[in-house]
Amino acid sequence: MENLLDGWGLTVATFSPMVGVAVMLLIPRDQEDRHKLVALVTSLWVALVSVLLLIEFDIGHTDRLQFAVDKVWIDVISSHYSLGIDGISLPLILLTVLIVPLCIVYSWNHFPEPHNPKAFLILILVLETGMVGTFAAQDLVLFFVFFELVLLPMFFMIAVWGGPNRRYASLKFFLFTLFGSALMLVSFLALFFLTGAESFVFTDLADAVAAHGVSRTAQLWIFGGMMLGFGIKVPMFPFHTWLPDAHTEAPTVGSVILAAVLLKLGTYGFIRIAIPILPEAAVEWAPWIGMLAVIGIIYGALSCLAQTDMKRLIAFSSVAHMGFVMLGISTLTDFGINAAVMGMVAHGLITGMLFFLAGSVKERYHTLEISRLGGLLVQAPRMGWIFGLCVMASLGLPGLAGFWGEFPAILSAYSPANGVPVETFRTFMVIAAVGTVLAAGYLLWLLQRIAFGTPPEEFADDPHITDTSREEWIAWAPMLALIVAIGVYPNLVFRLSDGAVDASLHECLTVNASELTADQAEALGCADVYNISVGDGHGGDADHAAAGG
Amino acid sequence: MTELLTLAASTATGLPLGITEGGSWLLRNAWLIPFLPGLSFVGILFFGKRMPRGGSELGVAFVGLAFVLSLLTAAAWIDHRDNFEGEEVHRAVAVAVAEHGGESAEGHADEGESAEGHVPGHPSLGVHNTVTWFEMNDVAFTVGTLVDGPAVMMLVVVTLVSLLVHVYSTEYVAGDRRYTHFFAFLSLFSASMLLLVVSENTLQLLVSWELVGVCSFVLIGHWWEEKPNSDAALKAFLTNRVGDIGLIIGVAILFFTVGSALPGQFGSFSIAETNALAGTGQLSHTALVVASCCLMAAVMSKSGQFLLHTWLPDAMAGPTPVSALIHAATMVVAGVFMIARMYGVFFEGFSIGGSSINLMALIGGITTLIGACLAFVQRDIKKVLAYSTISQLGYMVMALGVGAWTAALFHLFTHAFFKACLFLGAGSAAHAVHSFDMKSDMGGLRKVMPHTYRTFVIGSIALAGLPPLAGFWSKDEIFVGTGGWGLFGGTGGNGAYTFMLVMGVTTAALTAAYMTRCVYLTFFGEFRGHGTPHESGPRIVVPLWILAGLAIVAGFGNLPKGLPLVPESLQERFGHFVEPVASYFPGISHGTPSWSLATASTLVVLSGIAVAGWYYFVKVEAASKAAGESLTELPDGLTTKYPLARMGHTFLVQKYYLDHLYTDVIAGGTKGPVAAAAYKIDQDVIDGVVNAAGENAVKAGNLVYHRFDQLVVDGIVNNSGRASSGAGGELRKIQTGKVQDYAAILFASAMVLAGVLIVIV
Amino acid sequence: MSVELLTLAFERPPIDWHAFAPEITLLSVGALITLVDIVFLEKARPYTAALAGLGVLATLIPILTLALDGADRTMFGGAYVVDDFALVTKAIFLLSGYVVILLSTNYVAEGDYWENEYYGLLLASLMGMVMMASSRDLISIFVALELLSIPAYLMVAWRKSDLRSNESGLKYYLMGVFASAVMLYGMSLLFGVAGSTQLTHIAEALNGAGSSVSVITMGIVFIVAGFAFKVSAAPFHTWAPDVYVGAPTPVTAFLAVASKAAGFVALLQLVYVGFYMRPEVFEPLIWILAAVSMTVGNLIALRQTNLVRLMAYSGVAQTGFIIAPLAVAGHSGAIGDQALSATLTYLAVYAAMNLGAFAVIITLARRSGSAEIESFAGAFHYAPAMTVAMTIFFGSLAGIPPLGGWFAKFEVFRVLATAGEPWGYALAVVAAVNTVIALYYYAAVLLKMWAEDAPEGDHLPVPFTPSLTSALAICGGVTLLFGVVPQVVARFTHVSLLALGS
Amino acid sequence: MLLNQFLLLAAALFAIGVYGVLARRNGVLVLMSIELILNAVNINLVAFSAVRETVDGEIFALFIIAVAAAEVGVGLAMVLLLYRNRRSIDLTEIDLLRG
Repeated sequence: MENLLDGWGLTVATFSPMVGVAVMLLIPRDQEDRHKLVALVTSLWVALVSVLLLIEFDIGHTDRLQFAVDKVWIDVISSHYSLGIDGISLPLILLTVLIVPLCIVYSWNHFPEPHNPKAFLILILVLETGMVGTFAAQDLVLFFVFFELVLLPMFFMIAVWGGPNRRYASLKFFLFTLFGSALMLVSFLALFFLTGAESFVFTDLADAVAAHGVSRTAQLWIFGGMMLGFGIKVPMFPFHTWLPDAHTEAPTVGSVILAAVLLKLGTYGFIRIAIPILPEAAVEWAPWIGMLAVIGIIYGALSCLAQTDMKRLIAFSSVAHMGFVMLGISTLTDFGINAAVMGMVAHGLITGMLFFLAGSVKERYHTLEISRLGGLLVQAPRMGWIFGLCVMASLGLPGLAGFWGEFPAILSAYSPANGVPVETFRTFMVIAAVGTVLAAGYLLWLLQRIAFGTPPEEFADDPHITDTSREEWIAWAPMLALIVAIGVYPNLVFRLSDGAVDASLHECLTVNASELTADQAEALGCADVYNISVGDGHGGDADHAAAGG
Repeated sequence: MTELLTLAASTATGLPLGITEGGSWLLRNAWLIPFLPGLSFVGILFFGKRMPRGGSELGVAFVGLAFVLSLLTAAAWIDHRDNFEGEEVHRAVAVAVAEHGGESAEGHADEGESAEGHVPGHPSLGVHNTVTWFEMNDVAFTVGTLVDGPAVMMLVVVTLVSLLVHVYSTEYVAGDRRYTHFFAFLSLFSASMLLLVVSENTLQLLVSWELVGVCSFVLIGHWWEEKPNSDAALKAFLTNRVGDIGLIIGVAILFFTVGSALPGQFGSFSIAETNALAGTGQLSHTALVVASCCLMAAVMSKSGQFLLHTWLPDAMAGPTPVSALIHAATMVVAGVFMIARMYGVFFEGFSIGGSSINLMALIGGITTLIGACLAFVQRDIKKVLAYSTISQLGYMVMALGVGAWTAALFHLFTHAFFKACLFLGAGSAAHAVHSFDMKSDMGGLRKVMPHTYRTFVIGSIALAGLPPLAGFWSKDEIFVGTGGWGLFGGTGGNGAYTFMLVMGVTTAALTAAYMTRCVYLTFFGEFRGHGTPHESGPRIVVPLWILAGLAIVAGFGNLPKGLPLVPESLQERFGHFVEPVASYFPGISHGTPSWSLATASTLVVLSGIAVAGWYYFVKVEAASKAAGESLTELPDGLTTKYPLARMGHTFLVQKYYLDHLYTDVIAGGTKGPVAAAAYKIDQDVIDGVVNAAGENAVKAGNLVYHRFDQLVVDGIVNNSGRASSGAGGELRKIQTGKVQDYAAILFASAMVLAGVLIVIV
Repeated sequence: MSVELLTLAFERPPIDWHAFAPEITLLSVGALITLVDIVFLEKARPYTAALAGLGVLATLIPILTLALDGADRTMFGGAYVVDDFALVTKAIFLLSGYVVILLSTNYVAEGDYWENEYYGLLLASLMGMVMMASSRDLISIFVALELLSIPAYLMVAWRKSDLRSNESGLKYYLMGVFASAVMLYGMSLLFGVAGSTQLTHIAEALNGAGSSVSVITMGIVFIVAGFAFKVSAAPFHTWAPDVYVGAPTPVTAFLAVASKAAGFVALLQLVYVGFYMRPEVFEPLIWILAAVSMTVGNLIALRQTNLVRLMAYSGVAQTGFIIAPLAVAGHSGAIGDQALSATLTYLAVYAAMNLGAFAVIITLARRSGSAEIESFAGAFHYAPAMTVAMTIFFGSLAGIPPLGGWFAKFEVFRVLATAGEPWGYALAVVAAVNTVIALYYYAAVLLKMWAEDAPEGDHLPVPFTPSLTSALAICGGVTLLFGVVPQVVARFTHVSLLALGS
Repeated sequence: MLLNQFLLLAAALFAIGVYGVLARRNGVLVLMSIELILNAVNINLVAFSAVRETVDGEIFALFIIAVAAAEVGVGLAMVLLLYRNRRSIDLTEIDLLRG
């Protein structure tokens, strides 16, 4: 088993959905039950493979690439078919393979208009391949291909099964993302050629950057390009405007996948590619990323307060939450990036759940207009409480998953990595902390208006408004359980991510400047951006003093 | 002696933390106490609806068990405090120790003196027990228990009040549609509160801090069908969140500041380490000041201190048992407890012990006065008690601010009993009359509700602070602790905070007066409501009596040193067992009790009672008789709610009664315009600020969203799209369809390109 | 010198029959079709299409044998060369030609016009292309160009009684002739500088000549302009939309793919073999053409309502992408090689995806009789397979992985970035921005097909025909294959012209 | 050699031809103008060929003459076709296709 997993595990996990797609293509469109079954079995099979991977995963060496495959793929451009997972990818892959079957279960009996389960499920499975592949890819070109692979299915999911304004929304989503990735591609290529790396494999590139020393200016430009590409996907302010539209119009399952997994592709890109390969540029960009992150936090929250549509509100809350993730990343510390990984998983579960709930509310009330809703707790008490729990999780209540993404991110901003301006980040910390209040504000306000009070007259005796159905329970229970489990025992994620995050950060970023002797500093040979003075220890002391003050 | 030991230890084996990993089983396994109600929460959640009594039996049983365990733990602690001899935990610290050596020696000189009373060799080590929660960057984040005096005291108080409230609630909320939920969240609250109390590190503290907040949110909004209730719940949660900004930032600052003093670790949440390092002066003073201010913000919100207190009266929208448990006895004192827990930080950060007035003492002082004034003008009995709670919490914070640590915690201890007693009594009365409005729906209840009446009066006297009831002793200790009493023998202590003493004593008078008013309005006169009220059942009355009993006797727990007729072994027992004498606790000095101060404060209280009593029991009673109905104030008195509208009338009245009501000038004056104005400020300005902040946030949100997001950010994108499309439209016009135009373009392009290239090449 | 040349001219040059086998096969089939037409008249009608198709496939056989043989064959003193480049491009032409025949079968059979002429003309035009791939001499390039163009003029005007077809034929003809006249003028200037029509000699002359810089520049610009017309690069693209719409749709596909590819091939040969030593002239020229083509093509395409017309403008934009690598080709030999293979890769992928898109348009337009975008609305509901196919082709044209187009675009970006020159990066950024603009109209069409309901709720299924289906299958398969395993295409397009040129 | 004169002649012819193509409305005249351009090319080629003492230019010119004949044949056919369908060969009138 182990050997088989070692060589084929990731490939199987990545491409099994395509096998499912192939089977479904052969089944006529009107045999809906068979389609559902094939899709579910496929996604469960992928989940099973992933769980086996988790079991075989060497927890002691999360920093090491495991189940790695490395074959030449496109010889002319030195691109490899290189897959592998470490502690950063694994939680995200698990999140993905969890969400997909749940989405399939959730839509079991109510596919959005215009129905057509065959096409809908095929798109979901294609998406799964893209998402898993992105998290597993270890080669820049391969990563790019998978990164883009998710575009079309999501585009059509929104465009065909979406709400009334779906054409505009889907197109916007598509254009934004492609714009980012086009520039991102240029950056990738520039990186490859300026470094003269052997191949597009991440480690080769990182080594090449370290060895050949790409000029600072070039690094900055390349990082900027990647930032644009990943930042749009995240989405970072001011590239976020596609998100509310896409979420609002997307069918429930689309929103869930979009929120739970797709947004993570961007942040994952930062953690996996931009920062490890270009640490020096990262240091110089960090304050800007941090600034956009906190602007996103406040801005997203303020926008939430102005919303009248439940789904749109949740969508804007994603902007704020991903701001926390980005803040964690921008500190360039082990702590901050761990927080980001946790934030990604937590946001995936929580916002995914919130979108599920919004979908179920929509299905019962046929509207998401907040002012028309109310008294959910009276008419569907279980759903109301689940909603309450998710809201609490989303606003970062300790004991639930959201807290572990938010609090460590704020914490890490107090003491960012070497070379990152400390005072600036402390300001960010305070702003981000204010953001938590706003988050509580809009979320509780939402809870109050949706769940509390008495049902409005138009829905008071509506027989359609029933409590949580069986499919909903099946789809939600695992997510709720995980929200609580991770909240109580965050080590579930941290244990996986910590080693890998630590290994992904450049030594000069993480070394404690105040404890460094002159010799050690010299031996490290850090560039000036890290602000580690070589020769005398005073620079470090000054920094330390600043940290103390 | 201790001083030498400390110094030697810090150079040889690192910094002593004042904690031990040993101790009796009970002390090491205090996690069981929060665990039990936690279990009950899960149990009620999943099985409550299917149980005969809707899950309440689970709650009562588990909390009862926790109470028993707490008592046993307390017993174990009493033994441990004096008899434990075990190894103390030391922590290696950064090289910077030597530089600050001198300072720390000074700091400990005080401690040495003050700690002389304790027997050397019994270092009163806190019992520390942790497990790793998660690990990051080679730093283990732990969760665990730190059991010492304050923790044990809180365990007992919380479990006891919680148990009584559980029992009380089985009758009070009987028949409620969410009976099961109510008990589930009571249990969850108890668990969270107990977790907070035993927290070993600030992260755990933060977690439980938020958890009690959310329980409070759920319970305040228990009857969420009515909007005011959910509004109150939201307000409570949001106000607390504002304070939590401070907590988060403060904790973060401390985390890294401590980390900078610990080699090979970038941070630490450990409370013992933080305090110990702060106490030895190894942490940057600036960082401590900032951290203290930030944490103070959290205290202000959680413990209803002035500026962020407005949520607490609104929180009375919740069921009365909840108000008693959460908003009087336990959760609201979390802030006070947090200061007590992190005293090393605050002591250094606010330089407590000098005589300069610090932020904490000032906020406490202001709060205590403001709260007391506001309590005068309430019609709602629970709001009277709520403002009273604010005022009493102000006492505690003020006490901590002046260095009277033990007094503050002792007051916390006694206050928990008499205030819970009062709340539950109020609940009992309200249960009978189905209203909380003293003026329109109460009055004369002493005849029909004798038990409630008696316990309420006992609680009131304890609150007012008449000897020998509990409130007197703890209040007196606070006065002593201010060190501001210079007459007939000084009181010493950590400094001379005369200003705080004045504030405290003024409040004592006000407290006595408003409680007299409250008692009169509720229990005297004639019944003004509807229906026939009758005494509540045993499940309400028994807890009332237990609490009343405690309100009488609790004060004896800490009889002042040197009190005649009392054996020395019974003096200052509370202080002895509760106040830590360990490296994680700063060396504080205690004031000397003074007969003159005690006498003076008693007189002040009596005069407060007398003035209010005379007004109500004499004047109002007489006016009622004259009017033939039960009045709540003099028909032409000063207690008009809108002084401006009746200014002329009031002016006349004042003049007319000036000779009769000579003391009313003070009492009535305060009660009338000042209090009304204060209330107005409270409602309009401070609350207004909070509400306006909320509204403005929404407005800002609207602005940002509609003006900026939709127009500018989105606009840029859409407009660039539109511009592209427009450009496309313009370019399209080239395509005339005429072949010769095309040929012209072709040729012209070729010529232009050739020309340009010829020039540049 | 002239005496020697004259004596040489009278000797029969040695002819490598193997090298000429593809041309000969194609010529024979063309002749055969004409013969069959003359002899059997109407009776031959059902068979001509099959015959033409088989003939094209048969032509691939000698190409295969030549490829296996592997040796470069140079004839007529270097005027006609069969090397890897020639073989690969010939294969691209022939395969595109074959797909066009598949596309034409039903269209032509259902028209009221004489069928056999059509295939004869098609094969003649293909013949010109195949020749073009081997031409390394101004004369042979000119002759090949005319051989492929003149039949194409006629094919465009093939629907004789249709005014639009007439109009587009005339326009194409006039523009084509005018462009080639201008090009010839440029050629004459270069001939004047070099004294020889052979590209290799011209290259040597250009390398040395210092005096007549402006003449050289003008010559190069005029020649490039002539071929820029052929490949419909802006601002020489104006004919394309009108002609595309007016011509029979299969012919449009042919023009958009095969004829355009031939223009590129000629351009590549000229640049690599002839002008390579003059990067200061051709690089900025190509840069401008590429940038303008992408931008103008995409911007105008945004406003189109007719799908074929949209395809024309999209073709203009794609042209910009295809020639973009040439803008840095002169940077160094290595970059030059990479630019060549990038362009060829793009060409191969472009042929597959563009023909595929036309196949879908032809199929769906058979149902509605219109190529207006509106008439494609709701196709997903009555022709899901077609819609998916269209998604694959348009997605590929937009460059979305894992469809073939991504690798083509990737190669372009790669070359532009590799050069490490500021203008290379600048063009890459222009290209990146244009990718997004292009996406807009591709996506808009797809949205129309997927997300809207059919006009008047008409959900009748689309009639399938075997030839169209197989054309779709070929194009779709190739597009996907190139995207998932780009190595396949990269393997073939990794050729060099420079070994000969310098 | 009188190369420059020939080149100038060719350039003049080229310019006249271009003018004709762009300015004449009659399709046939446009065709004639194109022939002018081609002849300009031929003059160039022959002149250069003479100067360079090679025959390549002459051969090229012969090819051009031959191909031009074919071209004109096709062109006249098209103009004829157009005339048949529209009764006009005014190029400025054929703009059915545009945009």
